[in-house]
Amino acid sequence: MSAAVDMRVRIGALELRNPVMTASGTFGSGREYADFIDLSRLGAVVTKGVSLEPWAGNDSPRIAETPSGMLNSIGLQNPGAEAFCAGDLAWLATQDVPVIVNLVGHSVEEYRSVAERLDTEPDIAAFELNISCPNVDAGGMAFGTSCPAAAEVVRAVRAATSKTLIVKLSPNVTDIAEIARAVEAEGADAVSLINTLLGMVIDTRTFKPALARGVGGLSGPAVRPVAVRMVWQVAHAVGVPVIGMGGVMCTNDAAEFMLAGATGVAVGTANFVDPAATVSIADGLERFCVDRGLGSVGDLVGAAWPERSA
Amino acid sequence: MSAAVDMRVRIGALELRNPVMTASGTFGSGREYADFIDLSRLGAVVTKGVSLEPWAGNDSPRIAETPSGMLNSIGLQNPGAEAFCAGDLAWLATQDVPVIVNLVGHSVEEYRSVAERLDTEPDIAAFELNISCPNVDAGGMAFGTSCPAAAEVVRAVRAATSKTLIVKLSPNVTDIAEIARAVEAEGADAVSLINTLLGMVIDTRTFKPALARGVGGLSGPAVRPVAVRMVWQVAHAVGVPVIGMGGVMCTNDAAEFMLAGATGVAVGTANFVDPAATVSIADGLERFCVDRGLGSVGDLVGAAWPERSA
Amino acid sequence: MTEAGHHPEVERAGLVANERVAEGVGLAVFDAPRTASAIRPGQFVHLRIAEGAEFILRRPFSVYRAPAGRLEILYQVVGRGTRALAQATPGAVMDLIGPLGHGWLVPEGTAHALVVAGGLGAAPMGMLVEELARRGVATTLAQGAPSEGRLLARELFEATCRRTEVATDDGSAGLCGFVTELTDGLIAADRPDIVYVCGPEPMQRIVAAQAAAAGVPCQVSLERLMACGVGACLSCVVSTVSGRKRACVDGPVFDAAEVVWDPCEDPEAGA
Amino acid sequence: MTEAGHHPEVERAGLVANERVAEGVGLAVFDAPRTASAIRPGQFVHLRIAEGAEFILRRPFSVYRAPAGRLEILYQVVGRGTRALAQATPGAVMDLIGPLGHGWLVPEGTAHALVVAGGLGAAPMGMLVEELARRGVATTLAQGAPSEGRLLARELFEATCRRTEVATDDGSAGLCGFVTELTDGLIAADRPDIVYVCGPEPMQRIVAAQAAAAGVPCQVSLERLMACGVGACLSCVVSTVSGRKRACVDGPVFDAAEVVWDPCEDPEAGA
Ligand SMILES: Cc1cc2nc3c(=O)[nH]c(=O)nc-3n(C[C@H](O)[C@H](O)[C@H](O)COP(=O)(O)OP(=O)(O)OC[C@H]3O[C@@H](n4cnc5c(N)ncnc54)[C@H](O)[C@@H]3O)c2cc1C
Ligand SMILES: Cc1cc2nc3c(=O)[nH]c(=O)nc-3n(C[C@H](O)[C@H](O)[C@H](O)COP(=O)(O)OP(=O)(O)OC[C@H]3O[C@@H](n4cnc5c(N)ncnc54)[C@H](O)[C@@H]3O)c2cc1C
Ligand SMILES: Cc1cc2nc3c(=O)[nH]c(=O)nc-3n(C[C@H](O)[C@H](O)[C@H](O)COP(=O)(O)O)c2cc1C
Ligand SMILES: Cc1cc2nc3c(=O)[nH]c(=O)nc-3n(C[C@H](O)[C@H](O)[C@H](O)COP(=O)(O)O)c2cc1C
Ligand code: FES
Ligand code: FES
Repeated sequence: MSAAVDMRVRIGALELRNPVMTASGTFGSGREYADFIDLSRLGAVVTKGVSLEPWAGNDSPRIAETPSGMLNSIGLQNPGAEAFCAGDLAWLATQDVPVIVNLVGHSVEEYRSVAERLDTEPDIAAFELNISCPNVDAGGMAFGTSCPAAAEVVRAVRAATSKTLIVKLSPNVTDIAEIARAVEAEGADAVSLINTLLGMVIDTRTFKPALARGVGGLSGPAVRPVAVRMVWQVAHAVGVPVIGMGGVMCTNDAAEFMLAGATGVAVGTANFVDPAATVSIADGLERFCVDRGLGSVGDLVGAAWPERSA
Repeated sequence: MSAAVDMRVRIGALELRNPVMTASGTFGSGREYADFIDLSRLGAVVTKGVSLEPWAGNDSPRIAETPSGMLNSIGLQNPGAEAFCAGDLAWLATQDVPVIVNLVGHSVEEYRSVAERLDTEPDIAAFELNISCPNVDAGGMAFGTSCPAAAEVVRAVRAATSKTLIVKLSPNVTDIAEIARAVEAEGADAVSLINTLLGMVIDTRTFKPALARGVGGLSGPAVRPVAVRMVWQVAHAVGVPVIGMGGVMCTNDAAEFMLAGATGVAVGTANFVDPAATVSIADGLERFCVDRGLGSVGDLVGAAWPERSA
Repeated sequence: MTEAGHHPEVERAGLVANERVAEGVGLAVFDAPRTASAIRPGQFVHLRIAEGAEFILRRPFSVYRAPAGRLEILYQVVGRGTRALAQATPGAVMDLIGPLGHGWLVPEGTAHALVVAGGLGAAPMGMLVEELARRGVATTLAQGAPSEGRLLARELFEATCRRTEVATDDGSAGLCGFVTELTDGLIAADRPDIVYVCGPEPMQRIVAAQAAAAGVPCQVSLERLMACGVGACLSCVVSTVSGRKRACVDGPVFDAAEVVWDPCEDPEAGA
Repeated sequence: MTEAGHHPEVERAGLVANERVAEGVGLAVFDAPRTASAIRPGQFVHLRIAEGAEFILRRPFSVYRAPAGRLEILYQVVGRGTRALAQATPGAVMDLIGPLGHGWLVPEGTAHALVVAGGLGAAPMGMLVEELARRGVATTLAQGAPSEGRLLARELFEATCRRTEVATDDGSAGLCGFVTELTDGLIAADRPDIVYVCGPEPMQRIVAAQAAAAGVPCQVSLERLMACGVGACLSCVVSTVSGRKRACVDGPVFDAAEVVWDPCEDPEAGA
């Protein structure tokens, strides 16, 4: 492959080797996938959600397969910030890849505290503030579906850290651009989207919801058209970089998000299908640019906007 | 098949032979499908959107295939109320099936006028007020995404007709239950959902959106988990019957919506795959009940709710 | 020739042969007696290439020939569906809806026709040239393709047409250039009673303009993305002087004089 | 026996045989030398039955036997994926991730083992009974199924186990009743050093309680819905006395004494 393509992209203060990241919650700490890929080939590893205290998550069953997608209701199970630092983070620090930690809380105070606790960790390159998890009763999506609530939690976390702050948005809203503008105004350095769409499957044999929790989050190729549309809208609405995700399975899908206006892309459900999906996509994007004579992967960003091609 | 199952369901003043209807815009006036099925086997035919004056719809391309779904941006092309009455409605009147007319407008006044104009037509059994079309710039979804706007248009149309009034809701909202309650409060006799999810596909060869209009509405099995979740939420929130749709392809899918709380189901995209889908599903639902020893298809409605099975 | 008025039905069609006939082009032969006996030149079938969530939409294909209860489809591999079709092996069963659409019309008294096919535009011309031959119409064929190997249906055209002229982009056969460089002269020299055109839309538009300038009636077969194929969904509209019409039932064959080619000239565009 | 510590990899596996062995049960044999040489009893593979959007998730299957570079999978047809697997013909290539999970442990000094298999619970017992036989462990097998024809792997069990007892729901072979009616007596009479159980979860729970009452160590193999199969997604958790663990990497085999069977007794339930 030609070395002529500049694959680097910038998200806040962070320069990534390439635009391809892992989607939070689908890649563990990366350790689980190190048997399959070289993590240093990734733009960044985004960890699963980390809370101040340990969270047990939801009851099983936690997943269901759907047409071209899946539902999950993991519920942000994680061992808490201390155990995360001692375990996953310590291991990640030995790898040559930027670490972005996904932050979760039940209240503004919990979000602030976990950011404050982790702010001192030098091995963390950036935070992704998750105000969009549909799988918890308190916190999570509740903060991502109203402008004042989103603004409040971003303000609190912004005050607690000087690291690059990405805010992860929920698609379960009437106007995602409005939420994006609200978090940008509070100092978010980037936004990422989409988190999962709230969905449900009912088992027609048992007459019960397939997930123990009833509802769960829909991900995978089924949601891609919704995600691409939202990335397009948000990228038009804000000045900060957008990280696009939702059903990226292959190189073309990643390119589609970048053409819509995303500076980076994250790969989630695809990891379950192909553990090497992230690296294949990073390689594929480079070839995609070579084939089209583009000198930089950044040339793709927003290239489908009529005002750009005109 | 045993005649023992009572397949009738009630939507406002309307008693349907069975719960299976056609989804607006996917079945023409029914005439196009009369080569394939006996329309009198359906619960009802729901027509495409009808406006007071003729609408030309959007430019081509108007559709795109997506993983387990499709996007459309037809844009409510229709010949207007007068031509509709002289053409499609006159033909439908000769068929033994209730006719539900989907109403569209660019403004409250246009909605009111078309309802008023068609209210005098004896061959129309009910109206489905479409405040959720994502494919028009003025009107359409704009009315379905805010409670005050939804309430206003329902109030105006309610005053213009005494026919059964179904209001079709948009899934592109933060809280669909809130909109459902607002339209119920204004006198809607039933609600139907979901209309399509706003989506976009970008062609990575041309670097342009696949649809001439850019965005379009996502339908088909991909959206079913979102639709089932919303039907569940709305059926818990209102007292009026709910008509569920979004990705119903087979009997099990229809049953899933009824278990979630829908009294009727509509079949859209599936007609394109199998022109006889509606009738197969109606037959299948009867067998589904027989196999489970249910005396009435109504026994399925909301049967997955924990409070019902407890 | 008028439309036969046969109602479309869903037919389970067994694939009996499927062979590559040119680079990226296959000929699939289906056993589908009901559709084969009813279909008229220029009509099409809506094929369900695979079941399951992979392909929500059917794919429309013209019928190239329909001999003895069989349907021959000449197809170009362009995407997922046609790739799957190319991989299907005899014995596979697919369902199709047909016959669909409004095909070529041969007005009473037609003595001389010009048939113009660009690339895969040869596909809907098979049944047409057979019909013209049967009716004793003297037919001239003008065909274009990127190269000699991509000129489809040569045998049939040579057997049925009085005269055939070809143009290739690379000059490997006939004129080195576009087929539209042949048609102008043929219309002027032969003065056909009618011109039939299928191929890329810009090419159809040019030939239509040539015919119009010469005052010769012209029919074109237009492709649109289609969901239902039966007139119900309005996916497939073509702008015409009398409003937007459905390619699946009002077409795919249109009178060229009716078509509004330029989207900017469509009075309803951007509405 | 300890885990071999082999890293899982993605392997392209060719299907070499696929036969029905009982009503609704098939035996698929894959050529997968890398995984076959590394896999240990009780481990599993995560199989991609078909490509494309139809199957977003892989399907986990225990390996029944792994002779000579091949993987034998005993599977029951229960849904879309296993239906597609049953229809696959030799020559098909599927990719699988393996070896995965934490399998059966045979403690040093084990002289006598009781293996309990209910229905498809026979699948992960194939490699186990072979390993026990190789190590000279005297093995008793207790097996249950709905009827005689559904008792799987009889030949292997009879060839490798010192004693085999069966129970069928319809009495067509052995005891008419549940296998749990056999195991209580077998644990009491034989005093095995260890009990291995796989089958429906309620059955595993009863046998585990019987073993616990008799003070005999017991291992169970639990099924959970799995997305990643490699420990990353937390889809597959099992409640244990030391918190929620992942069936795909901490299991599927667990020490029965660790498992919190009753969701109501899970201190973390409903959290
Ligand atoms: C009336 C009619 C007759 C046709 N006859 C023939 C024929 O005889 N031989 C032949 O090779 N092709 C023919 N086509 C074009 C053929 O339908 C498409 O090439 C085919 O659908 C592409 O499918 P795909 O899955 O390989 O492509 P993809 O691009 O993967 O398909 C995605 C979607 O776009 C649609 N699509 C893509 N290209 C076209 C196109 N050019 N026209 C219509 N829909 C398209 C597909 O149907 C599908 O819904 C005809 C089209 C029409 C409308
Ligand atoms: C570690 C492990 C080992 C297994 N070994 C075997 C074996 O050797 N033989 C065998 O027949 N079965 C085994 N199973 C169960 C097997 O994975 C399921 O029967 C199979 O996935 C069903 O797929 P389907 O598409 O036919 O069913 P569907 O119900 O259509 O599948 C829908 C989804 O549910 C999942 N699913 C359904 N049933 C189960 C289940 N019981 N366990 C886990 N996931 C399930 C599927 O993987 C898929 O994601 C094992 C399961 C696990 C976790
Ligand atoms: C099993 C699973 C667990 C997830 N956990 C998290 C999480 O902890 N934090 C978060 O922000 N998003 C989480 N997500 C959402 C993904 O990061 C991503 O936004 C979404 O799945 C869409 O991308 P995809 O379609 O590529 O999977 C999870 C998704 C899945 C499927
Ligand atoms: C081609 C097409 C046209 C549609 N036109 C209309 C319309 O005119 N009025 C309306 O209320 N909904 C319209 N819809 C939405 C459907 O009625 C239905 O709400 C949606 O497609 C979800 O159902 P499905 O997944 O079964 O198709 C249209 C959908 C499609 C696919
Ligand atoms: S394809 Fe549906 S109207 Fe033509
Ligand atoms: S299946 Fe993903 S953690 Fe076990």
